[in-house]
Amino acid sequence: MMPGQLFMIFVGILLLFLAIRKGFEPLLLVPIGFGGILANIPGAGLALPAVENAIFVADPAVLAALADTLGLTSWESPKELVHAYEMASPAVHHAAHQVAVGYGYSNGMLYNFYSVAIASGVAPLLIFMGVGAMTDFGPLLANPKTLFLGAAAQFGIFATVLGAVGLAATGQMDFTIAEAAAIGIIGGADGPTAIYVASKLAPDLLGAIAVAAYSYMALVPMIQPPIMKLLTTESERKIVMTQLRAVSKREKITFPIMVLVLVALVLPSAAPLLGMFCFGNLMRECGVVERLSDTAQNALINIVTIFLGLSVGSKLAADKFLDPKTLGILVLGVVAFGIGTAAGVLMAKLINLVSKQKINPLIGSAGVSAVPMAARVSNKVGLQSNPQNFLLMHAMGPNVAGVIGSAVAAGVMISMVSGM
Amino acid sequence: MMPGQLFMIFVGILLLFLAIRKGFEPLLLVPIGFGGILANIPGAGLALPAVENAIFVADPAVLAALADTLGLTSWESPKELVHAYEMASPAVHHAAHQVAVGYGYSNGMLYNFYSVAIASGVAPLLIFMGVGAMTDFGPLLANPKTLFLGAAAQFGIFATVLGAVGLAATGQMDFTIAEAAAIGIIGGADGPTAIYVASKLAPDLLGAIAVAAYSYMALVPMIQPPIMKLLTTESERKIVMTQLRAVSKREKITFPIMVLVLVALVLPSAAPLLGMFCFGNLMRECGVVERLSDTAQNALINIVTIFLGLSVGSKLAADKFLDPKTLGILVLGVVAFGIGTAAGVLMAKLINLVSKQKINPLIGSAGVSAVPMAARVSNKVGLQSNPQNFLLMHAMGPNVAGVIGSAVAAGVMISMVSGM
Amino acid sequence: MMPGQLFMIFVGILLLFLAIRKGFEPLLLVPIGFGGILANIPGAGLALPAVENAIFVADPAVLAALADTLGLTSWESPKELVHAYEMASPAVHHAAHQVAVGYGYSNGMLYNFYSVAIASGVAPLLIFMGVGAMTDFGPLLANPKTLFLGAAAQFGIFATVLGAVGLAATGQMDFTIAEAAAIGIIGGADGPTAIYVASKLAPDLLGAIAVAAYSYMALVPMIQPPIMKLLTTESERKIVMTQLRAVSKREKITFPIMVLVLVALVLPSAAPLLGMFCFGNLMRECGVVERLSDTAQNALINIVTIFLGLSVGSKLAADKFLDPKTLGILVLGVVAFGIGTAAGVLMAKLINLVSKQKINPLIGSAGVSAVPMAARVSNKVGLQSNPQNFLLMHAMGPNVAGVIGSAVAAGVMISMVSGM
Amino acid sequence: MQDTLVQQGLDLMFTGMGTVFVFLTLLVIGTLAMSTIVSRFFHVEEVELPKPVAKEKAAPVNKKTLAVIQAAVHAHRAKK
Amino acid sequence: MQDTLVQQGLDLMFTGMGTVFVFLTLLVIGTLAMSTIVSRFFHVEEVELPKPVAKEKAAPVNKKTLAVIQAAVHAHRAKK
Amino acid sequence: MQDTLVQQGLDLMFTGMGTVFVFLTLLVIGTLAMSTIVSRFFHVEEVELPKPVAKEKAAPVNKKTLAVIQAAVHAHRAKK
Ligand code: NA
Ligand code: NA
Ligand code: NA
Repeated sequence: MMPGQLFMIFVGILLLFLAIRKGFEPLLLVPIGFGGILANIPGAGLALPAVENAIFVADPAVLAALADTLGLTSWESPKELVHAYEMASPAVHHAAHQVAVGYGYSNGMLYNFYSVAIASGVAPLLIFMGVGAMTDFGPLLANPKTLFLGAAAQFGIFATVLGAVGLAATGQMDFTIAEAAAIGIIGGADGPTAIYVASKLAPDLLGAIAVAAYSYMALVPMIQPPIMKLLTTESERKIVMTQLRAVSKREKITFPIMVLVLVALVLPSAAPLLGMFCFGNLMRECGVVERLSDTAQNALINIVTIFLGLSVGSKLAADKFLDPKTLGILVLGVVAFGIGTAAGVLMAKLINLVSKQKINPLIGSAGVSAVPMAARVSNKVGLQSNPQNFLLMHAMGPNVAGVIGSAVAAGVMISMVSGM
Repeated sequence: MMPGQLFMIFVGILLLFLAIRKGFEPLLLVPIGFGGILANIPGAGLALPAVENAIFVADPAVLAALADTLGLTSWESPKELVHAYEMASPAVHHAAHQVAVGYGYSNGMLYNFYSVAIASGVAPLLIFMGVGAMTDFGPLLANPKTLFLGAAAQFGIFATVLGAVGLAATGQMDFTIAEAAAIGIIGGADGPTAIYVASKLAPDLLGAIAVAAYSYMALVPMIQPPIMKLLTTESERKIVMTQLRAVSKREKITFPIMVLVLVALVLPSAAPLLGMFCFGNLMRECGVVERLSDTAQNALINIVTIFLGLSVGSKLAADKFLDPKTLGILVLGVVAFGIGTAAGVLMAKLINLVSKQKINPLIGSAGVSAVPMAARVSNKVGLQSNPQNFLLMHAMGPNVAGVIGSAVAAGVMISMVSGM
Repeated sequence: MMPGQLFMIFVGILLLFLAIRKGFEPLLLVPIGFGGILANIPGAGLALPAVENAIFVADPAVLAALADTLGLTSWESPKELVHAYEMASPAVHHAAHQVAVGYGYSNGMLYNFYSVAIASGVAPLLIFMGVGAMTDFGPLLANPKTLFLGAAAQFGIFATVLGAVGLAATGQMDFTIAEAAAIGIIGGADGPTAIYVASKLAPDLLGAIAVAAYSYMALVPMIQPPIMKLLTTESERKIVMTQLRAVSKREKITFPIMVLVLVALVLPSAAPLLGMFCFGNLMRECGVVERLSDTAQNALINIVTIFLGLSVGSKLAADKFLDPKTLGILVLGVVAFGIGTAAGVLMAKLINLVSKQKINPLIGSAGVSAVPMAARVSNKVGLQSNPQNFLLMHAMGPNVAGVIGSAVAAGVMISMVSGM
Repeated sequence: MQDTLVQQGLDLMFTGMGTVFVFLTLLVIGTLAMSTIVSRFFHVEEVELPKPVAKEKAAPVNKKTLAVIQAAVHAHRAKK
Repeated sequence: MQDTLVQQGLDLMFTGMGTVFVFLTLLVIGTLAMSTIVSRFFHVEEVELPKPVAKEKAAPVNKKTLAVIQAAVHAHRAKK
Repeated sequence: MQDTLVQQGLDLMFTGMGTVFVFLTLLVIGTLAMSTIVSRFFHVEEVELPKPVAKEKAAPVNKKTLAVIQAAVHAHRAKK
C-alpha cells in the first residue's frame, strides 16, 4: 500500500465521522466517504478503467499490446502508458479498452458507476429533478423580489473564479479557466450543480469540489453568522417582514413552466439543470401525477444518491486527490461561501434603499442556497435580535432563488468555457 | 429560434394543459409534454446525438472531420451531413460519434434517455410488466368468451393499416408499410404497445403515434358512446348479464403461465410484450413475491414512466414532428379507435346469435383495451339504459383481453413487416 | 421447437412450481423460472445477442458478411459461425455486432438484461448491499468467536472444488479449474456470491450454478438436520448457551468500517463483494441515512432482484443448460452443502475442546450462511433435544459470519484462478 | 410498388386478424380446459383467499373501530 | 497566456453575473405579471388546497384520538 | 495437464481455506479489540437504543391499546 492510499483511507474515515457524528450532509458524505475508502484499496482497482487495471498488473505482453494500440513505440514506465491512454482520442480509447478486455481485465465497479451516473450527467440531473419535486416555490412567488437576493449571492461563484485565475496568474496554482470555473461553482452552495459542472469542466477535480461543496454546506451555520452580523446593524436585524400572502395552486403550476420557457428563450445552456428542476417541481404542483412526484422525491432520488455518492468517492483516489490543487479548492471554496453570503446581505440592504417594503437583510445570506440550512441560519440569527421575528418562510424565497441562480451561473460557465 | 420550435413549445404547453386541467392520461402526457418543450429549446440540443450537436455548431474543422468519417467528399449544407449520418452503417455511426466526442460534443440528455429507455425496448416492456402486475384476470377467467371481443376490437388496428397504405397508394401521404403498421397500432389503444411497435418500425413517427395513442385513450369517453349507441338497440343495451362466478387463486396463477406457453408454441414474436405482461401478472397472483409485485407496480413503473415520457417527448422535436404525416397519424388514429369500438360491439352481437348466455353488446367496445377507461364507458352507457345494470366487472374481461389482443397484433406486425 | 427447448420450458415450470407451491426461495426462483421459459421460446431469441439472432435466421448475405467479419473463409454450418463469434476478440465481437445491427437484428431482451445486470457484476453487488442493509451483526459482535464457525463451513466450497477437479482428472467430467471454482462456491450457500463468482469464472454454467445454489438453500431444512444429528451427541445438542450481551450502537457502526479496512489491508480481491456488503450495513447502522438504507433494503433490491432473476433465467437456454456438466453441478452442489454443514458442526466441537464457554455445536451448521434458513434449522433441531433452548439468536452469529466467509473465499478464488 | 404496398397491407390484415383470432381462440379453449381441470381436481378450499383471513385473525377489532383507525391512518399519511 | 487567463476570468465574471441578473430580473417581471394575471382571471377559490380537506373529511376523528393513534402508528413503525 | 488440474485444486483449497481462516481470525481479534475499546471509552449510555425510546416517548399509549391499533394497522395494510 502506498502512503497516499493509506492517507486517503483515513480521509474517507474522517468524512464518515463528520457525516455520522457531526451530521455533515450525511446523505452524500456517507456514500462519498465510503466510496473514497473503496477507491483507495490498493490493488483492487475499483475506481480504474480496464486499461489502467491492466497497466497496473503490468504483464509485459499486455503492456506491449496496449502501447502498440496507443501508438507508443517506446515507453519507460507504466505511468507513461496511463498518460497516453488519458490523452488518447475516443477511438483509440475504445480500442485500448477492447485490448484490455481481451486480456481479461475489466473496469472497476466504481469506475462503471462514475461513467453511468456522473460522466453521462444523468445523476446530478435526476437529483435536481427530485429536489425540484421537494421544493415549494410559494414563499418566492409571494415575494418575487427575493429573486434578486438569489442573484446577488452568485457573486461568490464568480469572485472565486477570479480568485482561482489570480492564483494561476501569479503562479501559485496551476488552474486552467475550466478548472477555475468548476471551483467557483462551489460558491453556488448546491451539491448537484457543483458535481454537474465539475463533471463537464474538470472531472479530475470533481472529488475535491464535491467534498468541499457538501462540507461547506454543512458548515453554513458556522460560516455565515459572523459575516451576517458584521454587515448588518442591530436595527436592520430587527426588521419585521410582513406576512407572506397566500399563493394559489395555479401560480405554483405556472411558475415552473414559465421558468422553462424563459430558459428556452434566453438561456439554452441552463436547460438540462433548470429543465429537470422545473420538471420535478411541475410534477409536484400539478397534482395529477402524485405517484411520479412521490417516486422522484423518494425511491428514485435515493437510488441516484447512493450511486452518485459512491461515484464521487471514486474521485478520491490518492493519485488524483492528493494534489496541491485540492488545498487550493478547499481554501477557495470557503472564500466563495463567504463572498456569496456577503453579497446576498448587501443586496438586501441595497433593495431596502429603493423599496418601500423593507427586507430583513439577514435573509440575503440565504441566497447562496444550501437549502434549507441557510434559511434556518437566517431565522436563527434573526431570533437572536428579535425573539418574536420568524424569518424562516421569508428566507425560503431567496433560498430557492439561489438554486435557480446557481443553475443559471452553471449554464453560463459551461457554455462560455467550452468556447474559450 | 425557428418558428417550428416555438410552435412545438406551444404544443408541449397544450399537452401539459390537457394533462393537468383536462385529466388526459396525465402520468404520460405530463412527462411527454415537458419533454417536448425541452426537445425544442433552440441550441440546447437535448434531443440530439453528439454528432448532430457538433454539426449544429458547425465549426469548419469539425464538419470536415465528420464529413471525412461519413465518407462525404463534398457537401453543401450541414443538413447533408445530418442525413449522411442518419443513413450511415452502425460502424460509421460509431466512428462519427467518436469524432464528435473527441471534439468535446456529447449526446443530449433526452437523446440518452431515448436510447436507453426506448431504442433498447426496455421501458415499454417494464411498463407492460407493471401493468401485468396491476391486472386482475378474474373477470376474464370467469367468462373466457369475452376474449373474442378483445380479438374483434383489434380490427381497428388492421383497418387503419389498410387506410394508411390506401393514403400512400393514392399519393396523399408517403407512408411505408412499416409506418402504416406503426400507425395502425394506435387502434390497439394501448400506450406501451404503441410505443414499443413504433420504436421498432417507425422511430421517426414515435412522437406523433404516442401522443395520438394517449390522447385518444383519454378521449375514449367521447369517441366511443356515439358508436356504441348507433350499433345497438335499446333492448340490447338493457341486457342484464349473469353474476360472474368466483375464480380460484390457482386458476389465476395458472393463467399467465398458460398464456406464456401458448406464446412459446404459436407466436414467438409476441414473446417480449406478452412475456413481460404475464411475468408481472404471475408475480401479482402467485402470492409469494409480494415485494417484487409491489415494486413492479410502484417504484419501478413510476421510474420507467418518467423516463419513457421524457424520451417520447424527445421525439416532439420540430423537424421530426412538424410533418404532414403527423396530421395523417392524428386522423388515422381516431378512425382506428372508432373501427375498433364498432368491431367489438358487432362481435358481441354476433356471439349473441350463437350463444345461449347473452352478452350485453356494450361491453364489446371495451375490447379496444384503453384499460380501465373503456370498461367504465361501457358501464356508464349501460346505466343510461338500465340504471340497475352494472356492467363494469363484465366489461373488464374484454378490456384486459384487448391488451392481449393488441400485443398479439403487435407481435404479428413486427415479425411480418421485418420480412417485407 | 427442439425437444431441448420443450424440456427446458418444463424445467422452468417446475422451478415456478417449487417456488410457488413449495416456497423454494421464491423471490429468486420465480423470476429465474420465468426467465428460463422465456429464454427457450423457439425463434424469439430473447437470450441471444444480435449476431446469434442473425445467424439463426440464416439469410445467406448476412451469414457471408458475418463470416467475413469473423475472419472465416469457409464454414459449413451456422454453428461454426456462432462458435467463431464466441471465440472472437472483443474488437471483432464489436464489429460483428455492428454488422448484425446494420442488417436489422438486435440483442434479445434477456441478453441485454444479462449484460447490464450480471456481466457487469453490478446486480449481485447491489443485492449484497441490500443484504448488508438488512443484516444485524449484533449476535456476531456479542460472540465474535462464532466467526470461526463461519470460516469452517467454507470447507464445503473448497472440498467441492477438489471434487470437481477430481471428476475432471478421472475423465468423468470436463471441468476447467475456473469452472471447478465456480461450482465450489455453491457450497457458500449464498446466492449473490455464487452468481458473482460464476459470472466471472464460468458464465456458461451460471444458470445451473444459480439454480443449484438457490434450490439447495431452500432445501437446507432437509439437507442439514441428518448431518447435524449424526455428528453430535444428544448431550451436546442440549447445551444451553449464555444469553448474548447487549451490543452498543457504536460497535455496530464501527464493525463494517473495520471489516472494510481489513479487506483493504489483506484481501483486496474481496473488496467489491465485502465492500458493498459493509456499505449496506453501515447505511443501516449509522442512523443518519435512513432513507438510503430503506431504499437499499426495498425498492432498489427488489428492482435488482427482478432483473437478476430474469438474467439468470437467460442462462437456462437449452443449448447451454442441457449438458452433462449441469448434472455434475447439481450433484457437487448438494455435496458441498453437506460438507460445509459438517465442517461447521465439527469446528464448534473443536472450539468446545479448547474454550471454557461451551457452544452448542448445532449452531455450527449455520456457518454455511443460507441466511436466515440455516439459523432457523439450528434452532429447530435444538428445540427437539431441549424444548427450552432457543438457539436462534446464537445461530445468527455464525450465519452472518458465513456470508463474510463465502465472500472471502470468492475473492480468493477469483484472484487465484485468473492467475492460473 | 403502390400496388405492392396495398397488397402488403392486405396481407398484414388477413394474417394479423387471423393470428389474433387463432391465438385468442386457443386461449379460450385453454382457459376453459384449465378452469375445468383446476375446479375438478382442487375444488373446495380454493375460492377463499387465505392471507387476508390469516391477518384478520390477528386483528380482533370491531368494524367501526377499524374504520375510525383507518381514517386516522389516512389522515396521518395525507399529512406526511 | 497568464494575462489571457485573467482576462477570461473577468469575461466570465461580467457575462456570468450579467446573465444571472438579467435572467432573474426577467423572472421577477414574469412572476409578477403571471401572478397578476392569475389572480385577476381566476381569483376566488384558488387559495384553498383541495386535497387535504377532502381527505380530512374522510377522517371525522377528534384531534386527541388522532394524536394517540398517530403516536401508536409511529411506535409501530419504529419497531419494524 | 490432469495432474496439474488436481494440483491447482489443492492450491486453491489450501490457500483458500488459509485465507478464510486468517481473515476471520483477524476479524475476531479486531472485533474483540474494538468492542473493548468502545466499551472502555464510551461505556455508559451507549447500550440503549436512542431512537425507539425517543419515539416511544411520543407514544404514551398503554400496551393493550397499542396492540389493538397495530392489529388494525396490519389489517388495514393487508387490504391495500
Ligand atoms: Na446557489
Ligand atoms: Na387493445
Ligand atoms: Na457462506
